[in-house]
Amino acid sequence: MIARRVVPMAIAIVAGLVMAVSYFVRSIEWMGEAAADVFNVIAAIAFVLGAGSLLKANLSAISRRDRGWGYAAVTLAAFLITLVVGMAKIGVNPSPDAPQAAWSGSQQTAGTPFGWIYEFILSPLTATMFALLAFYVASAAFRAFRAKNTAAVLLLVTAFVVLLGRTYAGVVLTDWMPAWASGLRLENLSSYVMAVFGTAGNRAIMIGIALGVAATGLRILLGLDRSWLGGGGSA
Amino acid sequence: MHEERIALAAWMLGIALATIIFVMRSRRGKPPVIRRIAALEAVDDAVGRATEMGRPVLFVPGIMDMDDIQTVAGVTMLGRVARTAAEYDAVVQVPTSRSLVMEAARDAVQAACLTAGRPEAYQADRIHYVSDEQFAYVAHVTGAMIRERPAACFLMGSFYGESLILAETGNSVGAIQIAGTGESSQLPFFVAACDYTLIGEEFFVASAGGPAGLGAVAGCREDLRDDVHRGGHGAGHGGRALARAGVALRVA
Amino acid sequence: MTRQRLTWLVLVVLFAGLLAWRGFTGHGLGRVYVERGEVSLARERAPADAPAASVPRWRSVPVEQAEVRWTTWSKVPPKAHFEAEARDPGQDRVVLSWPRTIGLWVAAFLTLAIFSFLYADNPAYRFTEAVVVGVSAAYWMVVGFWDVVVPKLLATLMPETVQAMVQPTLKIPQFSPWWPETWDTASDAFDPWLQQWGAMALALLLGLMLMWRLLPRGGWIAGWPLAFIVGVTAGRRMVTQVESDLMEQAASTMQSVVPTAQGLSAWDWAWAALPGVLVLVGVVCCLCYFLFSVQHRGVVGGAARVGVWYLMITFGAAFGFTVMGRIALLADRVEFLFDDWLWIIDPNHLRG
Amino acid sequence: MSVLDRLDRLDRRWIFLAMFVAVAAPILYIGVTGRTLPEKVTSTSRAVYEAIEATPEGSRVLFAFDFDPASAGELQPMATDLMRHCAARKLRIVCIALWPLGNNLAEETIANVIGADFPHMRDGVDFVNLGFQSGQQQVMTVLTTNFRKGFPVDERGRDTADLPILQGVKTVADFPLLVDVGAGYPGAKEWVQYVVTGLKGSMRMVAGTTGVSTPQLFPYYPDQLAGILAGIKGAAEYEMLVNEGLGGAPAAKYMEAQRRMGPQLSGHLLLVGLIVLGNVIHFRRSRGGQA
Repeated sequence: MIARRVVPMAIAIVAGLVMAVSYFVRSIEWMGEAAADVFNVIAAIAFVLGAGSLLKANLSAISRRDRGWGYAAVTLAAFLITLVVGMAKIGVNPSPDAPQAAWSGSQQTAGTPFGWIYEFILSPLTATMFALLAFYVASAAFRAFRAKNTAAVLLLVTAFVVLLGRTYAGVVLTDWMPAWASGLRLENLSSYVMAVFGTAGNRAIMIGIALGVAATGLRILLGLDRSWLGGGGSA
Repeated sequence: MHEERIALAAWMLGIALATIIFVMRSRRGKPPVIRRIAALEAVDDAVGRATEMGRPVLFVPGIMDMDDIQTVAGVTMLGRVARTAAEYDAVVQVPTSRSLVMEAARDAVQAACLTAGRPEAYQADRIHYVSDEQFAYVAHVTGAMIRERPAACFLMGSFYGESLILAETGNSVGAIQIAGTGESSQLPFFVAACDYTLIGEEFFVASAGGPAGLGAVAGCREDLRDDVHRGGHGAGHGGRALARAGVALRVA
Repeated sequence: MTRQRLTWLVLVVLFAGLLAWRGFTGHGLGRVYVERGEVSLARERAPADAPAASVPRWRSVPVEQAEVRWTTWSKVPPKAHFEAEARDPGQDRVVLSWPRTIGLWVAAFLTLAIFSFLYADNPAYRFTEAVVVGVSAAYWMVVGFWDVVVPKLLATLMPETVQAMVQPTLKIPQFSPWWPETWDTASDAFDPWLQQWGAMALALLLGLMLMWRLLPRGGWIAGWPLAFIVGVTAGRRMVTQVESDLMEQAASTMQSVVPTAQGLSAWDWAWAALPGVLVLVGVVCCLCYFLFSVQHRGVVGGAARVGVWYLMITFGAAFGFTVMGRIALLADRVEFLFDDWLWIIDPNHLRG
Repeated sequence: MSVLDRLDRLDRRWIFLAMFVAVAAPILYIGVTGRTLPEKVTSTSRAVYEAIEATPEGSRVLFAFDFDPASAGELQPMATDLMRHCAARKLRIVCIALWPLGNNLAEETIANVIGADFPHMRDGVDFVNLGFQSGQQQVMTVLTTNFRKGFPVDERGRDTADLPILQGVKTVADFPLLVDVGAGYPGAKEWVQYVVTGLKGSMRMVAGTTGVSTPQLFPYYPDQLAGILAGIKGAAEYEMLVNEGLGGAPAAKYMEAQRRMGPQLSGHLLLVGLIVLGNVIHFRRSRGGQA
């Protein structure tokens, strides 16, 4: 019980308090940097757990001959090939500044097998996934931007103005306006909306989140929130 | 000592003090009243619907690691959803984008199943790591959405560009979607494509315990924990009062 | 034949036709050319007074003096190959790269497979999904190992090994954790070394505790490193977010209310102050919406309503701004297909 | 079933197809004809241009590549134009990346701009790429106290203490200008929060960001951020200013952002049309429901 509940709690509280205080005291400011390094190393070590989960899921799908187990085999093969090629830095020339050290080259150099995987598999795939958003934005705009109430009207009118104001169409449509009304030209209007209303909304959200983060952090540091502690159920 | 940070220290002490005062008050039986948050009340309905339809619940805890406090809040929310799901006997699938989040989520779900009195409902394999790469993770989750057709999708944590891909795909399979994030750049998409959205601070308040609605789900038990949670939320409240005061001072 | 199958068939036939057309016209399509380069290095002669064990410096030398040499291939535009061939037919300096050409076609196939998901789930997409999950999970493990574990953890705890195999420029500290007699507490380098060493030892310890999950018993001990992480995150984020997002933003909101320009007429002054006032009103109203412990009635209710309006305008504007980025991303992929692969357009004049 | 009913239940794949055509058609047209649209320069983009113009010749500029290929469509033209402008202004450029894949993009940009058009600039003296460093905003915090600790070696493994370009640099405050091209976390927002805010005005920062993250940055302009390039439109505006400022006919690679504005126009118009159509359907149907 103590090892499962009390010790983790104490670790969290002490670590959190030290972190918070180190921001104010110069002599222990290094702790903030050190903690970041520690986190990154732990996260890198934790990859082993993630890989274990991935391997287990795919191996069991293959051994059970689940529907689509062939895809599990593809995942597994892709994973293992990339891992071996990258970990061993296969085909990577050493750095020209240090050719005596066999592994001094960067594994990401273009033209190496690992660089090939990055350039021709990973990079186009992630970019294309991201590009799907252009399509989803269009279907969401068609379906969701309907003037059902005041709030929805404001949402869609603003989106409308900004969409027009951010291209040459806005310039063409409202270029006829006289100089004294230039503030109403679409390109200026969209900047103005962003600078005033957007700033206000974003500031409020930021302030709210800062308070939310502070409250959440304090609950953890005061030992009030234990829900993230697993294993033994809630307090 | 950083002299220029003394003002910040004062703020932090003020917020901490406000938290402690609210906690003490609620321990003495005066919990602050918290307004209804529609998105929170929809959680049970969504999980119940999944049970009725015999389809799974999908929980996405964002794409960042445990060093982002939104992820911590998302995992806390996962605990609540998992507890409801364990009671209703619904399946919760949690693909994660980080190994550490997978570990934390497993802990949270296991704890939730224990609390719900159904430890056997916990199956570690349903919480699995996919990939640290944002869009590889998204490719997997959207594919899984199309194939397994979850009845409810919870998107709670730190989201970036992928928010709309997930929300639109969930919408296309007819899932009830409840989102929560503090990433203000992604809120417009969640607001447009999801049924309910916890906006910014609402998300943290919800993860902190929120209205009694969820306490009731937990077995109509107005236990100390919920009260304390709400007390903790008082920090937000007190902090805002302080912010107001600060604003007023500057005006003066 | 179902309608869906018919559509797939039409799409595939259309693409095959397009490829055939491009393949037999103009320069053809989808090839990558590379230019050969040589790296030849030799050790710089060390000055006589240099310590014997110092790390050697290397410099480029003509091929015949090289101690170490290898060939590099760097990508060049197709135009370079056409020009080289025109000057010297059959030259072997600027040549077609088979690995990269195959890579280009693989990338094009994967791009189309992802786009095909927009129509319906299909084997090509599932295959692509399986590939990207496997590749990227391993990719990030490799990056984590070579970019974090080696330069941070191993370089601190076993610097000699890392220096010999990976990073010859690494400086070996004069202190050893195992030999207290090497500890020179007066040295400037001692404190940073001790901090770094302690942090990495802690990281290793916590990492190993996390690994305990893989053993059949005692997995609860992995809760300790998780607790450490949650605590550190809470402590740090709490302070920095309050500083940058609460204090700074509140201050900016207040400061922008009063115009700084001098000598304005009353009308101009009011006009200049208007944006700041609108921002202030908006921030206060939105914060009212975020008040959870007060029922939204009366003044607070009204303010909260205005707050919701502000939020909706913010969201609408953010949506409008975002569209631009999403279209740019799609344009980039379409350009990849038309320019790099199909050679239909040539905006950067890479082929002539 | 009426036309409106049909449209209301429109299979979203037709919308996808329309979007594809709206983006692909102008790319083909511009690709074949080479014609681009003129832009009106907004104040935030002009501010970026002026901030770089105002930096004295020979100053060091810290150039952060905080994006990856997934956002390169929007950000790479900016990075190219910004680097060209800095190089033409004879600033000394120190590239860093806090996104692992940002390092590759930094290398590409250097080869494409400095390697091709400013061959007299020497690696390690006039420019350098310090490569990727993990640790997100913690790296930024380290840079504020000890620059060398954040980047002990450069991308080629050279000790940063030996690099001529970094002589005299103790902390990040020794750079009068910070240029960040960022796609999200960590990016411009974190640079403002953890570095620029703390330096209280001794360093100016300009940011090129994706359209999606720009709204979050507006609150920091103009106090904490000297200028913002808002998405590809900001890039196109800035590109025009740089091309005008440097004179002569720009190479095709320095017209990239402006070419990308073609699909923007048709894409935006499609969206506007979709929103209008959606609302026409909504109003007709709700009126029909009342009758």
